[in-house]
Amino acid sequence: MDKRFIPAGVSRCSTGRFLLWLAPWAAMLLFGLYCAGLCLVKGLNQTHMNNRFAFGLWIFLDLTVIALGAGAFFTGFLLYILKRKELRAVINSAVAMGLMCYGGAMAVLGVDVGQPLRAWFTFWYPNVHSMLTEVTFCISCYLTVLLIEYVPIVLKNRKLRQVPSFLVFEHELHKLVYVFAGVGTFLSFFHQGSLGGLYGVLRGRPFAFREELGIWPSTFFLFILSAAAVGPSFILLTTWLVEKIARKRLVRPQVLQSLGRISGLLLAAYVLLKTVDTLIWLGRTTPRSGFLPAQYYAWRPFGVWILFAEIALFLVPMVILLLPKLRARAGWLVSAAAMACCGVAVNRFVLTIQTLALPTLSFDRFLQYLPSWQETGTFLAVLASAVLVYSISFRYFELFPEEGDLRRELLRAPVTEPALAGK
Amino acid sequence: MLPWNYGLHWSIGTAVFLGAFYTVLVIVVTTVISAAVRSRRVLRDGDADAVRWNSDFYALPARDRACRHELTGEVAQRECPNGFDCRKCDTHRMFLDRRTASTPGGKSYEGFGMTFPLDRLYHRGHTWVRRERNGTVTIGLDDFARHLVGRPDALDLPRKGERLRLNDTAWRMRKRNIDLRVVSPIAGIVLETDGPDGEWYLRVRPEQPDLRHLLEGFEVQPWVAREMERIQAALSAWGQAPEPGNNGQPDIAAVGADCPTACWEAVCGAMFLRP
Amino acid sequence: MISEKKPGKICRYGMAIDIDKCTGCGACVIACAVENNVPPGNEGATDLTGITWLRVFKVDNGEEYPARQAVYFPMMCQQCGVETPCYLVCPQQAVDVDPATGVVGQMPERCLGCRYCMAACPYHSRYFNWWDPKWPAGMEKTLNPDVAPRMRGVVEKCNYCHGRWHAARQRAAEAGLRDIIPGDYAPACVEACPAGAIQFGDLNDPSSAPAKAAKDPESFRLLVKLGTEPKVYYHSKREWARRIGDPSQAPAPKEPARG
Amino acid sequence: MQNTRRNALKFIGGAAAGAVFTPAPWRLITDTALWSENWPGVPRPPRGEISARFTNCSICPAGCGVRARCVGGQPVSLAGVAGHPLSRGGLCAFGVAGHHLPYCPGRLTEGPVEEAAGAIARAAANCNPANAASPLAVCSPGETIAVLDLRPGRTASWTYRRAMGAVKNGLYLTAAEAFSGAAVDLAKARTVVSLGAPVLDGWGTPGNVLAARANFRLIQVEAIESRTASLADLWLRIRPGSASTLVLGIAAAMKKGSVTGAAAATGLTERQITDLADELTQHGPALVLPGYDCPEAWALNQLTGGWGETVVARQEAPVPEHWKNCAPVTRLESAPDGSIRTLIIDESAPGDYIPWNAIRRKLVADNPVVIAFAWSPGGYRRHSLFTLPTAVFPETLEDIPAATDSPAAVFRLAVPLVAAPAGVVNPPEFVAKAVGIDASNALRERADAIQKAGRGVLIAYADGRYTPAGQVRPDDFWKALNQGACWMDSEGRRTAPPAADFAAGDAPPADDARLPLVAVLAETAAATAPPSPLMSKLHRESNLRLGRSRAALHPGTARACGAGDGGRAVLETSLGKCEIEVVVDSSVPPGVVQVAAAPEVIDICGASARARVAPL
Amino acid sequence: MNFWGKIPILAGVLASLCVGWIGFPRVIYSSRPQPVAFSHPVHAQKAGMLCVDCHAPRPDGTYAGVPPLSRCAGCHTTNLGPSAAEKTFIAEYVKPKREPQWAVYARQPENVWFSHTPHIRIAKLQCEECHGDQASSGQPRPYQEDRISGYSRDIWGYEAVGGAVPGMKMDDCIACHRREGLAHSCLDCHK
Repeated sequence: MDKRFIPAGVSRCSTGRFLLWLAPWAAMLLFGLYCAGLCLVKGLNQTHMNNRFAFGLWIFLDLTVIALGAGAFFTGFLLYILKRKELRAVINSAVAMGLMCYGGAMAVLGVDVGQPLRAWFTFWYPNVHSMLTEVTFCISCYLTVLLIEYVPIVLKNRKLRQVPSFLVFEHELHKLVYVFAGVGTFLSFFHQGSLGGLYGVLRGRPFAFREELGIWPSTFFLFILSAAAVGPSFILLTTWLVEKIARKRLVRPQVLQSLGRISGLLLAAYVLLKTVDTLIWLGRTTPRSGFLPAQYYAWRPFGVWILFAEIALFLVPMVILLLPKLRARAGWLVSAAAMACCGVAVNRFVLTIQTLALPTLSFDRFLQYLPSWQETGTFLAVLASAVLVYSISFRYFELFPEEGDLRRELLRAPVTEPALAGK
Repeated sequence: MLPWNYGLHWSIGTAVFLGAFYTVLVIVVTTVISAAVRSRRVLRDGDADAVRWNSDFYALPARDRACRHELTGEVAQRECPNGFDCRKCDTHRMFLDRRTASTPGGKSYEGFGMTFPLDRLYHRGHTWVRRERNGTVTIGLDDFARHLVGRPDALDLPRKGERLRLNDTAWRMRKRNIDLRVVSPIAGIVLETDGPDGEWYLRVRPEQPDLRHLLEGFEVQPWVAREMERIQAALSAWGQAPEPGNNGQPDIAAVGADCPTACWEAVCGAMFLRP
Repeated sequence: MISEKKPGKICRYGMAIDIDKCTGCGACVIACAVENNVPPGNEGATDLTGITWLRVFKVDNGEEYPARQAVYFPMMCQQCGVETPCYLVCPQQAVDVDPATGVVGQMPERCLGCRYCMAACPYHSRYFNWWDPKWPAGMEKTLNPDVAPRMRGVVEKCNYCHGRWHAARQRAAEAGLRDIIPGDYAPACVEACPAGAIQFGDLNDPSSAPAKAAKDPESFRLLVKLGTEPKVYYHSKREWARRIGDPSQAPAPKEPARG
Repeated sequence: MQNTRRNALKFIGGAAAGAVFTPAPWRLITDTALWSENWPGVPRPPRGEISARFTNCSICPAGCGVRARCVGGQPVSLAGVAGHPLSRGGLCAFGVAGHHLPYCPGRLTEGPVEEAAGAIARAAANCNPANAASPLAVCSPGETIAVLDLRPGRTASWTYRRAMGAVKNGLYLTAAEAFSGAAVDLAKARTVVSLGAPVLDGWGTPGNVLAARANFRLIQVEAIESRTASLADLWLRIRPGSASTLVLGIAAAMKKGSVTGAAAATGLTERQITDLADELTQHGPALVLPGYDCPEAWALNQLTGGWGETVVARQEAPVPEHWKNCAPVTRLESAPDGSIRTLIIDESAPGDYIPWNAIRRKLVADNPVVIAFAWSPGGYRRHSLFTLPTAVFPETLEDIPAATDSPAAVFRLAVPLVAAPAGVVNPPEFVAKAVGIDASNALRERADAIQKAGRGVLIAYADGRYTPAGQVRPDDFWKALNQGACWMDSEGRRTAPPAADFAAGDAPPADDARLPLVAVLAETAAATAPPSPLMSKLHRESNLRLGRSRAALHPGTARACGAGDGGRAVLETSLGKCEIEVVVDSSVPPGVVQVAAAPEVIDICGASARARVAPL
Repeated sequence: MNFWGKIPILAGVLASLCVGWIGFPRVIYSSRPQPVAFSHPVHAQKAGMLCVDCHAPRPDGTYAGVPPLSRCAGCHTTNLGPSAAEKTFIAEYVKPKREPQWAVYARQPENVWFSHTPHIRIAKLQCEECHGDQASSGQPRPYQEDRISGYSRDIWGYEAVGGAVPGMKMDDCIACHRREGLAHSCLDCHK
């Protein structure tokens, strides 16, 4: 029935099956909206955050999701600025992903603040010294850019493009897309950075505090790098996932491999700098502020293991992604990408949750925190809406421009080996 | 955010920060606006269809964009970069110069149970153009299309005096409740319209006499052959295969008659260069 | 800071707290809550979600009986003087440091409730309104008109009883003075402490108790190594109690102290 | 159709564009933000004339001087009166929030006034031989009508004594310590040995204690790490409930007798006990303060030589002569068991809370009539037939007897700062009226008597002026008292109170397998009356104090009981059980359950008792 | 797009301009009359009274508020004039001793700490400088309140009430305090 909307040259499952797939996610979304409603109407007492755990699940996941969403800006950057043509195959999907991630993060922030009605104060009375101001400005700008970048994808829809004005506007907008890629890159660099700065500047939290290079703490640059490094991995991972779920070949294996390679190179750089930073922090920054590094890891469950886990989760994928032999194997490639994503998650977790859990006053105590079901539900809403929007985009828009060609090739000479089998 | 806002005191930080913010804002807004302005201009100049054909053409699978000289075997493999408008194509001119006087392969080409008279020029969209004496041309559907579609249930022909654009919609045909758009082989003014029963569909005064972009003579045979490959590919995509006709060769009419609508629509789309 | 020329005296208000005198009776905590219209804890409020601008921590020396001893630490906003963490991180200027008094002020009506300042504060002396402020029926009559009640979803903190500062300024103006009369202004906790353990004064005035404390070798400030120049000086003759205030010498806390 | 839709869209687009150039959208954004400043639920503090008024706090017997900051007559904050001779500007946490008491949730405002009045009148009449023939004669010989006064020494106490005096078989009962006439003089003491008295935690007059603190060495003998114990110069940790034994031990040590038994019973070394004895005798003047569970410790002061020095007889403030023929002061213990038919308990001015079983023992077995005067539902209401609502500080007009640490007699009034709700009764007047005496003017009569006696000085809080009582006219004297003042007796020559004897106190609770733990009361200061709701700052929003119906356990003990921090549990003793919330605290000695004193807890624990804790 | 095509757009713009500039300001404020038709000029000229006769500051310089009924009743025991307003005032307020519920135009939001003392004692400001020339306001204008924020219209400042008052918006206070170099922090004036 909705055939007219489905891009030509590709095959999609029946409408019924599609709706069946959407149903559970829609249910999850409704539940999540209910939770968010509770938090907005009854107040944040619905969460398990408290005066010590001022930030909880939401901020942690926002940081993670935005780090992963960096795939959007970085792929755009590689394609339109560095002219890595092969990435054209995933750019649309990347943009969609970015939109989900950033949109979700912003939505959750709207619930997270105690007085959403005053959100605009940040724009009206900005304190330009605050990292949060930088974050707010950049993210909201970048979200707009992403929306604009998403418009052509929508207008390209088979039915919509029959309206001449849509068709032409899409055409003209697409000609200028490199501008948005450029602006997006600029913005992303800054807000990824300032998200890192968010914690790096906390002089009162020696565990997170880092010395400044220029006007920004080192975490500023580390966050940019880690986000850029993990973004491609995330695109790789999601593309592979979509291929598995949709049981289709969407991109040529080379594309994923080149994503993996880029990710690997950047990871290498990141691991190097992160190590240097950590050593400086342990050796100089912390002692100066009167804290012994040992006492950070004296508390269960946050032993030193978490530090090593973080390192491993960056180091291992780096190695895999840098070795062409391993990279060529789908299993290795994907699991490496997954590991890298986990690595960035752990990194963000350490910086948010562990920072807040550790006591500063010597007679204060270590704290534990578990999110309430309202908190969890609210985040599930973000997840669900992302899946919903992405599924719909995947069905009706050309998220993977090469899908059609691949399909014809397959039809001509049916390939039997799995989608990612390398050459 | 604005200089007169309470509590805003100027410092280098403020200047840089807000400066950057407003620059970004300006860039984004101007880009969007300029895109809008340009598309308005395009629409005003009525180049929308050119744009459409352009994006359509590039949306076509690579094999469907094969150059006519690839079909004839003059070149091994070449994709057409000009949307099948050979008039602006230097390569085409080059090949023409190379050619010995175009040898018409007889009065007409018979194959696959179809007839392609060679007194006329063919467009990749399965329309033909025939020069008439009074400087006008007539446009019709070729045998391939006629077999594939059969007799249309309804027709939507342009009105007299309407302007046709190259590769734009020439007319629409309705069959099996599906709307088929026929690509116009040339640009010109519609003088007369006829229908499936007549010999031609449209009589047109062409805008320019140059019809070099259309297939002619011995190019027709390899083209038809390629079309047969394409239709088979398209069919097999739907798990169909053209059953052989009386002469043992695939029978297009049969396809038109009895393959399922969805498949048939897809095939028509492919054959009429409408992805 | 908004204006360049600043007529009148520039003060740096601070406190000197003798924890040897403090018996942990909690009068200061209650007086603070009464003065500043802090509502009683909502049912469900805990020591992590309640609002106590001033909070007294019991800290023991970690020894066992008979060597066991304890001191009480009254903890209010330490009014950091430089690199004030909360002030630097607030995205919309809801926090400011008054150059005329050195008091770190919080503007609930400007506050977005992002709680970044709470994450930034090393003393955990900022509190978020997790609930709507509620008083038992009739008790609203006892609210202090010099302090505006806060609404749900904003951060609040000790501001050295700013209502009293306003009142003192008015009394000065009554006498035609711009600067408040010395000694006419003291926060509620200072007034309430039955042991006289908390003293208040201007650090710029060498004769004031905090200024003296700043020179006293037995005085110390909490987490001073963070470099935020807190303005609250604690005093104890007991060496172990002094060490508590300076984590760089203290071993990692053995067990959660009751606070 | 197509066209109209187009136009509609154009119109909307135009409207949207135009709206940007009107104030409407911007104003709406601003207004919603402003609305969040005073949306429903944010109260507006009432404004009005700001004034200062003075009174005395009657929440506990300390009776500290209070300066109230009032807005339009309504007190909004309380503070101590600087330069007050006794409280010295001090005010405890409970006093600072005293003005909240009238608004405590669950505060009583109505009760069966007529029924109660009838009951008292009937009982009084029946116990009166004059109309023994009355058909209502329910009062068999030996049965009595009694008033139990939780805070003796007040003018109200005199009214009760007069009322009971007017009734045959009328009894006036107090729960006061053995030596009601005795007061301590901390200023004189160099060594203070407290047997569990919360010296630094609300005992006596806090301001006075803290002022004297620097001058004496404090030795706290206590089973638990109370606030006083942890701040004392020396803390001797004894077995729960073994204080009385220790008293005898110390006495023995002073007489160079054997302390072996005492050492065994208390868990101290013999050396510690003898050292303690030496401290008392050598570093005098010494003062021994009895705790909640060993009143007999007073007697030790006779051996230390503090008797008459640090412990002195305090003569009471003068009373009108015609009051003197009244019922004698009887201690509850000495009243015969099963003898009281009608009992009137006045807990409007909270004092010590007596475990209910100690009272019940004295009542007749078959349906006795118990009438309680209370402002809060927490106390004896659970056990009484009628409960009558009373005013509470700062609504009341009453006098506050001198505190333990005031060697001189004092007379000061808690004057009403806010109007009491309609329907509350004034207990002494109510009782007096029921038995047919007029006591409506008692306070004034007492004031006049004091002024007539001409002793002592009158200290006005407003200006801190001291005026000899003799030089003030009666009306001014009364007026001054009502505006916040304190009459203080001139220190006469120091006299020793009547000798006290070592009543062997109750032995430490015997071991009991079923009840493995020992329950010890903590937070005994102002335990009986519910405090201001703001107290949640001290026990719920911080862990400074042990909240009501909470019990602290050592981590080990808690584990043994299977109770977790913050979990609900049942505290059970031989006398009953009550529900508590468990607080795990390493400062509690193992094997001890430290319970915040509250009526329902005291009822089942007394001072200390064997107990068990079972999680719910 | 030809001219006729533009018509709907222009109509839309025009419509929202009208709504936004004319309709909205009327809707956003709720308006209620003062309880008594009090006339400053009558008291000033006929009775020859001075501002301070009724609006006397307390000894400490703080503003004593709108005078209580007792102050009015001092003169208005019986009808002093023929006016209907006079009659109703006597009948409805003076006789039953009912305090008129005056609505105070200058009532600031709760979070503002304002004291007249420094402004009178030190800055030596005249009433008119902030409150405008009330003395010549024949009929008290109705009290207008923002429906959403619940704040008096006057504190929206000069433009809001068409010059009736010089302005009591935060910006107005700040402007003066800046001139005087007295603006240090938010808590100067906020509580």
